[in-house]
Amino acid sequence: MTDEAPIYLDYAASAPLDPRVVAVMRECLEDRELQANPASAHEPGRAAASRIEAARAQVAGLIGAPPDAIVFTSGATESVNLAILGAARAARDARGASRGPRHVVSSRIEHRAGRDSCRQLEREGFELCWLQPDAGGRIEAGQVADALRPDTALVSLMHANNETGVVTDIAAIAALCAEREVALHVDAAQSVGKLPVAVAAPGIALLSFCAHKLGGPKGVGALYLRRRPRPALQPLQFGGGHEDGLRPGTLPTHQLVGFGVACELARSALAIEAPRIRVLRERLWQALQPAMPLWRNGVPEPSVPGILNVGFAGVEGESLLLELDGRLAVSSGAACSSASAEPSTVLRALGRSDLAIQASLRLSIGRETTAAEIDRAARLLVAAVRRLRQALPVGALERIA
Amino acid sequence: MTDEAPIYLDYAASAPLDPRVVAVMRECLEDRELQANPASAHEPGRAAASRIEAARAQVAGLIGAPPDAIVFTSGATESVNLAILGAARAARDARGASRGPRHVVSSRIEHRAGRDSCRQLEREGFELCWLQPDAGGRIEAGQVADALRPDTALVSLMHANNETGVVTDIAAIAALCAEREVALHVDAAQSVGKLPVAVAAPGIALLSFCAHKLGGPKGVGALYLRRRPRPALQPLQFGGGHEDGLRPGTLPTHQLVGFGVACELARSALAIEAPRIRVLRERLWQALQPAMPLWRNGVPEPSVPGILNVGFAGVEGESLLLELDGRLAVSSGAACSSASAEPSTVLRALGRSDLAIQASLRLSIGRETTAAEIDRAARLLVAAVRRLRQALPVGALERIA
Amino acid sequence: MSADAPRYSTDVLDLFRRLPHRAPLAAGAGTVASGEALALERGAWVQFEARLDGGRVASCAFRAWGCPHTLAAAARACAAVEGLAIASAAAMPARQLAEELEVPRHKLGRMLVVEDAMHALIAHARALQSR
Amino acid sequence: MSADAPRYSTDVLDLFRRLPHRAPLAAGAGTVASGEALALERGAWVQFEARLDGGRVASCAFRAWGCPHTLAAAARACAAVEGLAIASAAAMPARQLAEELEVPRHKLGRMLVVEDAMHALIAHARALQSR
Ligand SMILES: Cc1ncc(COP(=O)(O)O)c(C=O)c1O
Ligand SMILES: Cc1ncc(COP(=O)(O)O)c(C=O)c1O
Repeated sequence: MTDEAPIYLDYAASAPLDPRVVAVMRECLEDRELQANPASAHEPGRAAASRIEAARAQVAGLIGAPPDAIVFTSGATESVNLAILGAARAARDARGASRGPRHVVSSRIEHRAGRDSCRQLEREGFELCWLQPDAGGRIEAGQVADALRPDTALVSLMHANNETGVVTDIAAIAALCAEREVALHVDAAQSVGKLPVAVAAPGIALLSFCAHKLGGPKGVGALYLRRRPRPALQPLQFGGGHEDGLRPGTLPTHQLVGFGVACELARSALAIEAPRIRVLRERLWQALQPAMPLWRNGVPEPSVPGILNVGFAGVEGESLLLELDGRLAVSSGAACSSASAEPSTVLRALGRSDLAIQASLRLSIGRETTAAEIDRAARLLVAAVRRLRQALPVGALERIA
Repeated sequence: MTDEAPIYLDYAASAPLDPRVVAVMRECLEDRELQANPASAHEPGRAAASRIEAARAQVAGLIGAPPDAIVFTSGATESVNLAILGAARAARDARGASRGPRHVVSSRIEHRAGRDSCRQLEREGFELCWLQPDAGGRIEAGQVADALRPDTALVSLMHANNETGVVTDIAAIAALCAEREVALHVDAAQSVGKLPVAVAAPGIALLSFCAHKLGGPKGVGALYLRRRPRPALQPLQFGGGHEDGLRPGTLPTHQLVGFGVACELARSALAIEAPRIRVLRERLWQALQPAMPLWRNGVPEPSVPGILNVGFAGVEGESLLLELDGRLAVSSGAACSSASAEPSTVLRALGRSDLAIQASLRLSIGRETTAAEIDRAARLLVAAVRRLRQALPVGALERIA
Repeated sequence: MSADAPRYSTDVLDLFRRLPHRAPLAAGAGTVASGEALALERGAWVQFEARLDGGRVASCAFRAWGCPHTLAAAARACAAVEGLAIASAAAMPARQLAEELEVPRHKLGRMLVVEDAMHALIAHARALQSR
Repeated sequence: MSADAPRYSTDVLDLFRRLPHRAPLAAGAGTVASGEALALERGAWVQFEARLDGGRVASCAFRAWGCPHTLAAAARACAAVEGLAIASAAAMPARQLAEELEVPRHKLGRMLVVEDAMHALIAHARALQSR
């Protein structure tokens, strides 16, 4: 990146493609032999299918799963929908005539994919228990223990929050769910490839993630499905029998091969990248101190390495973004919802006021971020905040916080 | 292609990428600026979003629709599911408490995406009318007229059949549906880009297609949604508010940009390519005559230009495919289901015996097919059929047909 | 979606970048009037102050918390009253601010905050003058 | 899925490519016996014929409609009986054919058709011999 290109601190919205992923995707796009339909029985079809199976093994490898536990989808949103709607509806219909259990446990800090899937369940007659985080953005295993009921059909929680980066103790919750024989779905879109994630723990029935948060292409994701006991799922889509009947449609070879390589690369880089990125994040937080008064949304730890959510007293979010535009690419709230203007429900759940929320930015760091970029980004941010504060009404620093 | 590469006559399963599509996808994959999340408000996010909107206009242009009538999906399978399940469920729930109309008209020759979506509707309590084709594979508008009832919620029919290439008179059926105010969904995955398809006719409420059948990438499709009156749709997936709330998930910029260019290219090539391919198909049929006794599945016209479905008396399908393997890439039955061994339900609906079905091949022709390839393919096929017939039991030519 | 439509007019961008008429007022002779309006839930808080000299608004400045359109409108409103006789000065109407600056419809409430703050300023100025 | 697993063993591919023992029998001395079995719905139809000479199966040939495994098994079954004394000749059992040729489990029924046709051939040969 030249000094002219904006500094990209929006990895949590989407990470740039790793050049090695681009290279293998190019190969797939340019090699005629690999462009057949992987469902076709002829030689080029089988060649494509065998590349897809290799990718499935790479994707599975990143979370310590066997390849046949992976169902490919169009992204984490679809994985999350398939897991939540699929598992809850299957449980409801398991005893015939919709008489199965209808209680579902989730939280107030889920990504919209999880939140809106659960809301749909409410419309379908399920009873939802929405766990409340503490002021630091944490959901505790004890809360899940208290929420479980004999008729709980599903627990669905995210591993790392996409706005604050705060991490939930999934291992403890998985143990609970295993003991109580409740299916647990984990939205791991923000943690896979950034923290060690292993589905070996028996309590995890379903786990969702996608390629574009870890250097792979947009438009492709995975749902892990425990093999034994295999959670029952009602598909969202029908036709064609691909992916064990759970997800029909022609498999996009180039996308899946890119996903596979991205997972392989993430796995081998994890031990070095995670601490490097964590150090960069704390360096950024320190370098922002001259913009005081400011605060951090969500506890610093436990967290994924790359996310820092900061609020700047007295700042108006839209003006701050325009001030930074073209120089720093960051999100106010989650990128997924930053097209809409409503304040982040996640930060609301942490108890932040709407004024504090609109004054907050999510800064997220990734594989290509350098210390020099961090320092330059901090200088830009401090200058921007200071400029906007120059003309602030008297008393605004206290009220907008 | 060199003489060593297999001749690809499986365009109906998936068409190879147009090199100009590959070029623009490469640009998206390599240009950092375009890799941001298109839902992000910052500059790179907006750059990606604006490329997507340009692609939306190209995709819409191919079917004569306004850009805002296009919802992007992960492929024709998803479009078809969203259209059928979405429209039928919305109709059922429109009058509250599941009291809306529950009658749906479809046919026995739909692609598995349509067939299995309709079967799911049956499981949900809908009443399906499955129209039967004639021996030539035709569904007539009169059949639809006879099937419509006051409580018909949806008519879903394909435009061109993926196995026989036979085309249904959608204009006539659309007129009928407009008059009776019934929503019509058209599965146009095999016709868009191959025949002129225009949604201007008021009767078409929904129309599905995808990129990979017309030289674009796998894993991306479109659903056309008439604007006025806009058909009510219940989404399959929830979360994020993308695509008018009908289809959440991060939009894959490179995929959509490739789809857009493929549509643009298909549109400008249509007038020249359609007759050229039709001529090649009839040349192939003529060149296969030395393999008599043989027959054609489905009437020759009306049809999409590129599909020829032929049966060879006395032939065993798997042996024929092995005989051709590595030299000719073709499908026995539809590629989408050729992973499964069951005989094509489409050809069964035409009244063919299972023995005749297994002796049939779908040969499909596309943009890069040359006359020389057609002649070579015909020679290979004739030789293969003759070799397998050399050791045939006495009487087999008559019984296996 | 209309990703290609510019989000801010050139005028808004220019005013936002420069923030002319930003408080504090330059030192000078005369009395200082002030006016304020706020609707935080709508996203705007504006304070105006003006130096009054010889029955006129000699200069006007703003402090504001708000989006780029709000800041630009505050600056524009200051420019509009400078030099006017206090007796006949009028606040630029919200609708006119919105039109000139191509403010999106959903932000009209913020323009009203700017207008209200200016009304308050003018009222204060008149009160000071009549004292 | 196991896209990498070869669908046909080398033996099957070789037999399918060459189709050794394909009918008709070479001209020669002696009587000709034949045997047939078919199960079209299972995907196999096999006819054997053998030239009998001096109490032995001098040569054996097949005609078949079937998948590559079926054709290969028919050829293999011919080879197995050639040279045997008619009195003690036995058809290669389906299970053995399946094992040698690495035939997938769901095709075992077709191997039984091959075995049955060979039983029929041998029975016919014995009948001819005892006449
Ligand atoms: C926690 C979480 N879940 C799900 C998603 C949805 O991912 P995708 O946009 O790939 O569907 C995201 C990212 O947007 C996320 O951060
Ligand atoms: C008529 C028809 N509809 C739907 C589809 C499904 O398309 P996709 O594989 O892109 O989901 C196909 C192709 O497989 C088709 O031929």
